[in-house]
Amino acid sequence: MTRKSLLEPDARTRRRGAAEKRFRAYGAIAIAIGLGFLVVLLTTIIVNGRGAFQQTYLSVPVYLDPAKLDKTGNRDPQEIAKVSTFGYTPLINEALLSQVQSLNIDTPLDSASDMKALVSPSAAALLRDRVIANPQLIGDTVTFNLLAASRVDGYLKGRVARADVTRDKNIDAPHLDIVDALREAGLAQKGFNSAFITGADASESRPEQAGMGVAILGSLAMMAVVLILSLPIGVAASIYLEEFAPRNRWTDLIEVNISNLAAVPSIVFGILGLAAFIQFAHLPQSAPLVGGLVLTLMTLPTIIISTRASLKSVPPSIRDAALGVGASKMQAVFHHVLPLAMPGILTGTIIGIAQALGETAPLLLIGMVGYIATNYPDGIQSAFLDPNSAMPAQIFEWAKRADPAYYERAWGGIIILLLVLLAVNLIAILLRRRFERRW
Amino acid sequence: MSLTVLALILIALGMTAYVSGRARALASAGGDSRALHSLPRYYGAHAAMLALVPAVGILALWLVAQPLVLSGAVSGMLPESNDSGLMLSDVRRVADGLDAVVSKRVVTADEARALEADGTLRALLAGVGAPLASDVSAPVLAAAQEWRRLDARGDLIMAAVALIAALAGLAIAWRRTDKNMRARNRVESGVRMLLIAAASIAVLTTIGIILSLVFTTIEFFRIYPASEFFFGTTWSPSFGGGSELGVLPLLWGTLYISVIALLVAVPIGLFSAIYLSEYASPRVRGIVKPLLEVLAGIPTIVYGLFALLTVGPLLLSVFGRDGLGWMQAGTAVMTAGLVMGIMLIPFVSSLSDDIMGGVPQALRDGSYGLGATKSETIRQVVLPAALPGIVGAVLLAASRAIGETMIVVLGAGAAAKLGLNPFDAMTTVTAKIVSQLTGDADFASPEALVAFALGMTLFVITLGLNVIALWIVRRYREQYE
Amino acid sequence: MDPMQDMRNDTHKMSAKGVDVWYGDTHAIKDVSVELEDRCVTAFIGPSGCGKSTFLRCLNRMNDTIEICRVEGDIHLDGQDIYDRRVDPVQLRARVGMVFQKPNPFPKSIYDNVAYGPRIHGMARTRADLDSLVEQSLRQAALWDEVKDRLAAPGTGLSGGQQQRLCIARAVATQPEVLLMDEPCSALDPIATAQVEELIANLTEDFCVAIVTHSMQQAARVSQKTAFFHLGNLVEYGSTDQIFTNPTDKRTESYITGRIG
Amino acid sequence: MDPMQDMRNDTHKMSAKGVDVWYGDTHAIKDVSVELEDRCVTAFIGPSGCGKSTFLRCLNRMNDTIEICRVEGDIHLDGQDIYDRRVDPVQLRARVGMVFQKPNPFPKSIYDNVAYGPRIHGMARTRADLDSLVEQSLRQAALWDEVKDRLAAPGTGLSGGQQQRLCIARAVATQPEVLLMDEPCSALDPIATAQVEELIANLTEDFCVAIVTHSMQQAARVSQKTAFFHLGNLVEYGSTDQIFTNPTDKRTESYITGRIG
Amino acid sequence: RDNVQVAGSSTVLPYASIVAEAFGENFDYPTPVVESGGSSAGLKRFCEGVGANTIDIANASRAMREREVAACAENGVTEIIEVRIGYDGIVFASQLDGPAFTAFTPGDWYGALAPKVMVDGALADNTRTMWSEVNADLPEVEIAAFIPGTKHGTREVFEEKVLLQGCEDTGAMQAMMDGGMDEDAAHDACISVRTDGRSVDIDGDYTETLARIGSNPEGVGVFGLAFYENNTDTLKVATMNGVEPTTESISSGEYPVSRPLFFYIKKAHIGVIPGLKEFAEFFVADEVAGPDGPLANYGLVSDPELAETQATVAEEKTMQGGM
Ligand SMILES: Nc1ncnc2c1ncn2[C@@H]1O[C@H](COP(=O)(O)OP(=O)(O)OP(=O)(O)O)[C@@H](O)[C@H]1O
Ligand SMILES: Nc1ncnc2c1ncn2[C@@H]1O[C@H](COP(=O)(O)OP(=O)(O)OP(=O)(O)O)[C@@H](O)[C@H]1O
Ligand SMILES: [Mg+2]
Ligand SMILES: [Mg+2]
Ligand SMILES: O=P([O-])([O-])[O-]
Repeated sequence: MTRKSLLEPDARTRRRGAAEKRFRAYGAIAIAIGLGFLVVLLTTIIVNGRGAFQQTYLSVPVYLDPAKLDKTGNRDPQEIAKVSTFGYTPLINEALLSQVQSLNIDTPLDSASDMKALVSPSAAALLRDRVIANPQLIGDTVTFNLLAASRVDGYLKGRVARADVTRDKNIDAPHLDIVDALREAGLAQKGFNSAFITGADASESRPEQAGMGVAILGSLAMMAVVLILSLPIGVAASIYLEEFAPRNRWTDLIEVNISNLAAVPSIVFGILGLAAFIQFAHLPQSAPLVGGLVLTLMTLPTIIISTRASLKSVPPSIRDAALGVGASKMQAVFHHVLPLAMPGILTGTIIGIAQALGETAPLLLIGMVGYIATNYPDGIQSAFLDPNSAMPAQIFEWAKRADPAYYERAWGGIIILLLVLLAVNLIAILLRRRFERRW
Repeated sequence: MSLTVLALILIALGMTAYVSGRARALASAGGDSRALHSLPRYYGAHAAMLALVPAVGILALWLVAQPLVLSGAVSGMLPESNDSGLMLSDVRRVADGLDAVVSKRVVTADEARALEADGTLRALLAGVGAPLASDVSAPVLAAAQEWRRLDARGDLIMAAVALIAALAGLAIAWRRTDKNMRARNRVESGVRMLLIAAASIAVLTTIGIILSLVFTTIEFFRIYPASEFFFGTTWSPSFGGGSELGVLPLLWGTLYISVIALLVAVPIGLFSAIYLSEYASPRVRGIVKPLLEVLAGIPTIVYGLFALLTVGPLLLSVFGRDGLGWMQAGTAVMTAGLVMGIMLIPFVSSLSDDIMGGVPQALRDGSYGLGATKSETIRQVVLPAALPGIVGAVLLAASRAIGETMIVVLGAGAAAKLGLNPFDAMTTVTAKIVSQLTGDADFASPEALVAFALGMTLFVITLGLNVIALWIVRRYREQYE
Repeated sequence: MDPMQDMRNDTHKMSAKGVDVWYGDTHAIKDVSVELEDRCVTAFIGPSGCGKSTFLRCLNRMNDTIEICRVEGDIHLDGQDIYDRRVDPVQLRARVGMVFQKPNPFPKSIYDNVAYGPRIHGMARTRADLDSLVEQSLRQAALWDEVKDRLAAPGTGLSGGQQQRLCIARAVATQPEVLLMDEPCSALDPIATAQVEELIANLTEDFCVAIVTHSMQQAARVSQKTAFFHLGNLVEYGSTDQIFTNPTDKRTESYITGRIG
Repeated sequence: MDPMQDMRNDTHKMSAKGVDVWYGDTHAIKDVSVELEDRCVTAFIGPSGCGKSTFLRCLNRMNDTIEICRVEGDIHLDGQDIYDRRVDPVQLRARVGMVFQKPNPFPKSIYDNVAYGPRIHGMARTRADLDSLVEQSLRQAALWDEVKDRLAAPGTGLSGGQQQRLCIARAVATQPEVLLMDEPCSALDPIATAQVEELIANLTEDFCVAIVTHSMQQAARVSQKTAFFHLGNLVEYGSTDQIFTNPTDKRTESYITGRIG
Repeated sequence: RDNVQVAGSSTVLPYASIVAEAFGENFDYPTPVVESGGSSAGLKRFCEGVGANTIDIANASRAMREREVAACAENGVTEIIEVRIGYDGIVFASQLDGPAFTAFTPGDWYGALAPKVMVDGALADNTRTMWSEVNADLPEVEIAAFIPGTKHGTREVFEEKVLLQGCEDTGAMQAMMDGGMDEDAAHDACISVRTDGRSVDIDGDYTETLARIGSNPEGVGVFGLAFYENNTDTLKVATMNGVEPTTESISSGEYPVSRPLFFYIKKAHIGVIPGLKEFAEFFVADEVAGPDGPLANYGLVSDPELAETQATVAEEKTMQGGM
């Protein structure tokens, strides 16, 4: 026979080698496509949302006029509290006007009420809170770091162009001149917007004040419920179905049910949650506990299906080995099969959590969408039972709001959501890596 | 005794049972754990199980049953009327309000019992945050007082019964425990019951879904003809009435979009899984896999916006009027399908990767040893061995595709259409469930109720598909084995 | 009924009567009756595929795990029917240990492989107890010297013969009354084989051992009784001496004289 | 360079020079040099865990699949370095076939198990060709009679020895030039063993066979050359006659005389 | 429960949230919770009954329907206070760089979107593709209208005040009735839109419409006044009957397309849920809902009859049919 050279692959081997390369390339291309989309998505998110992490502040010395804030003059906190935020707004406007005048900025704006376009409506509340906390400040001139209005903030971030403001009834070109001058004077400064991460939701008219903090807590509370319930229940159900269940009608029914539940639209889980948890069990509206329960039901099929798939793939010789030394079936499963199936279980958990963390539709029905995440919970119980929103609901809400500044916040919120998702899943990802092994 | 205290006592009893059961078993074996039938901890668990399970079960049943029994008991005290259900809930509200009044120490318990049905009662209850729709009538108050009396007595009996059950369980465990008792078997059958219970939650959920949909669905069919709903080919709700609510275009849209999504997700996901599990180094895999999983974690609204702002215009520039001319607008079946497919990639890739990782190396070696290339090994040995799991992953992805909403709303448009062109706008059942449920139609109108009928229809259809899928898988498996 | 009463006064540790086994429609074991005596080694020999493993797996109900497998007939351990509904197969398997034909170590460390049985049966009270039990079992299986420095390494990273001995050590560690060994020495070199045979001889002082082997020499060396299977039938069963020197059945004779191994 | 020039005119089919193998930090093979001659059976013997399988797996680069395994030294097939970067291990393995120590049938039908290799190498042009190739291979592995009625049944449902023969049939079906067999008869009864040995003898007419065995008798019967391994070292290599009758190394002698198997 | 709970219309949500926020800042009560989800869904929950586990206020971008009042009563919600907070202007706008629509009339919209229109005095299939074919004063661009989907209350307003009006103005309604249709059928025909893709339903929010306009220079979309005023940097508003939509022109009734916004209070909860009445009064107070208040500032067209509304709230006057 002729001796073939190893170094010179024959035609068939070459063809097979090419097929092999192609096959491998398909894999690489598939991953590249996936990662490519991820990059595009993440870039979009980051480019759009970056701005939310910066915020402009104006530093303004405000004269806290006793004539307006404490008409009786006896610094009685009860009396002072009667002055509403509407009483503080003029003080701020006056202060801004005098600052503009003292800086000799050339501007056609000469009335105090023209200045309200510069600062956030939240400024008045800030002043009022400070004054009520320290009544003796009245009569002094105190320098406050006030949130700039969203248009001003947008101007400094490049989101609002000069050409645009001509038709904007909220702000005019002269305002921008003032902002330029203030910036030159160092009185308008951009800084890291930590309030965006820690703050509460704000109303439509104050995008500059809005933050995700409360919604993050709401989401975390829900995820706690989901993890505590859906992981054990899901794994337990899978173990029963895969390892113990006799093959009969009842288990068939369960099996079909589970795959069917995976196809039930999330909004239907919302309908169920509303009926079962709120109307029947009388749990409170808008509570993260209820949200968590609904999301648990929604993630269960995902976890069960993936867990069953990986239980199935554990070779039977492992079970034999355990049974052979006198382990019970239960012990064989919990000691040997389950650890080997762990990667798949964790993957199911990771995907399930990801899905649950990003889901909005069912929250719509149990009242977690809207203007809700405004009060920090005061304690564990309140974190689960008091009305709260969730991150995706908050993002969904912001994305709808009219002011384009909210659009930026919505994207910024997505960045936070993804970071939280990564943090929540990090343990699972690391654990999975530990459990992955070939045999 | 409040429920919390009762629960704490029960937990304490459970722990006592564990410790004593374990100790008694060891004592019966003369301190030598090897002489026991099972490990000592099983005896402890067995005792705790006996002490807690019946008690907790009684507690749970009692908590559900008591209000029903009480309703029956007091309903006789109420005047005959056609809205007795409403009255009964009034009774409960008054009773709860009185409880609140007492617990907030506005009045003493004795005073509360002596209250009269006059105008002050409503204000009194309002003071503790218990709103009433109207003033309290005498029969309602009487019934409420009776309710409170029975309720208090019921609570007391419940606590007593639960505690007795726990103690009895403890005693039985104590008596039974000795070194020959099959503690492990007993505990394991307990655990098995737990597993069954967990599996049954799926059925309960299904029942819950059906219950929460079925009544409104029936209501819908009462005001809208079922034949038009199931066989109508037009979907055009309108506020003024005269809506046409044919489900066919929606079902078609659901199917079409899901199929396109799967055509994207399954090949990409499967090839990614193959690459990750068979070609990639552990380091690459450790990074890429979680990265791909981020795709499943991006909120669907982002995908929706992505479809609307990026993919739609992109497709339009190729297939639109300036290109091939097949596409009218950016929103289309194709747009939504593509984007949904991207979202589903990790559903296929991650799970399949885990499952292929579970295929024993010896099988791969066997194939390599015959001179197979890696790709041949994967296609002919690894994939078939992993097939059951991969099918599960694909079914999961398909299920998600059917249930997805946001991407469809933003990517596929809101128009319900029956057509073949994948570049036309269409919409799905789920999208319409959301829009009709949160829409502005008044809530007893067919336009709002149709959401429930849609939910029910989709539920039944997917159930049918799953039954068929199970049947096919079974047949296939039988042939294979 | 007092189980003690049920025990007959013979030395049969296990007895099988009229056992039939089907895999689906395949009739793998046909009406086999055998007694395993206590303190005695019984060898099962016969051509490949004749049903030796299947029969062995009946003796500790490992066949329960194969869905398509159906067992009929009576099998008794100490006079008690092991297929009785009241019998816990788990407890049975703790008493009737098994070494499988294909080595199947757990994907865990070598130590944990051996310690698994003792742990779930609560056989060691202290960590030191367990350590010494593991060491003793590994020594009995003639593996200790090779692995003593890497007890924490995975059991799946051992050579074929090492894995086989690991599985023997694992089975021995639970100290079963009956030990079923399915070709325990197939992957072992002569020295290791001798050590395992010594182990078997030692075990017989207290226990009952059944061993499947293809080596006539081994059967002759270690066993007191031999059963010859052919195509699912038990062709001949008797003392090893008699079977090897004076077989009554022609098939036995031709199988033994065709000896090569 | 003409590859033909590169080939030396000796009869060495394969040659290994100074081969070292590490599993992580474990030095499993230490500076081993061996030549496998064409049309000749070489037996590898040695105690369990000494590195026989490891060395065998070097010869067709199966060790490539073990991540922690590192191979050094030169191994040549027909004078060509098989660890050359230009060598496609796939082509190599088609020419150097392997039967593994643990039977590992694919979870496919018996037929597909055997047809797998011929299919990927395009060895049969028609279905009938393939059928006859499968039959012939199964016959060579002495399995045909037992499975001819259930070729469509899964290979994993066979008995241990049947699985082993199935794996032999699978390897033979691809008609490799060199066949590496890692204890091919460990689970086989004497008759089947004889048939496999006959197969080996037949194969030697054209091919080169390397076989790992624990049975000295088998080594003596089937092989012309024998290599004795000990603790990763090649202690002695020479003609089987010489090794068995007149070993030069004391370790060899003690291993062989301690013979039992 | 110690906070006020509000749910309902997403159109009212911005205003309710502005008020809730200011309320939380100025009062010692916790900030009310305002959920969105749609007028209908909000009213449904509102009508589930009285009690701490039901909401106190429902927002609606339309008046409560009789069927809903009845359903409420069935569940014991009998005393409902209706509060009208102002008007929502509905505007038409196109891309800032796009064509200017300065001559819209309801008739033009009908002529562009209806499946059958009047051509030379007779009904004919609508084959128009350009706005200029509808009305020579309109720019010569393709018809691409993004109108609210059938889930939105705005759609109803659009149908009634634009399409139906246009139908009547152009004489199409008369022609249909002459052609043998009864009034109901003609009404339905008047408010239907063509299905060839020239008119696109938007089930999402105004942000989606904005995105559609953003990627289609010739598109015209329907927006709320408040939304438009916040996005003047990208949108160009169209006039209707020659009137540009502003808070002034809408409140004077000059600009024809607008709708009232409401919220509904459960009287049974007043005095029980702390801060409920204070919140309602604060909502309609002059400094909040008045023409210079933050709501108007944001885009609400304030109600010229605000004083009456304030009185309604102060006196807790329930709707007709209430006790
Ligand atoms: N995958 C692996 N990882 C780590 N060590 C290994 C691996 N495979 C084998 N070894 C070690 O390498 C040494 C040689 O193993 P090898 O499998 O070559 O032995 P062998 O001679 O075939 O033994 P046997 O006759 O028992 O099969 C042994 O000490 C073994 O524990
Ligand atoms: N899981 C199974 N499913 C179907 N048939 C099986 C199964 N296991 C074994 N068999 C068949 O049952 C018969 C007896 O098999 P068994 O494993 O008992 O043989 P054995 O005597 O142990 O052979 P060997 O010496 O080769 O291990 C064989 O024909 C085999 O093919
Ligand atoms: Mg066998
Ligand atoms: Mg080996
Ligand atoms: O949310 P709406 O009811 O105002 O459309």
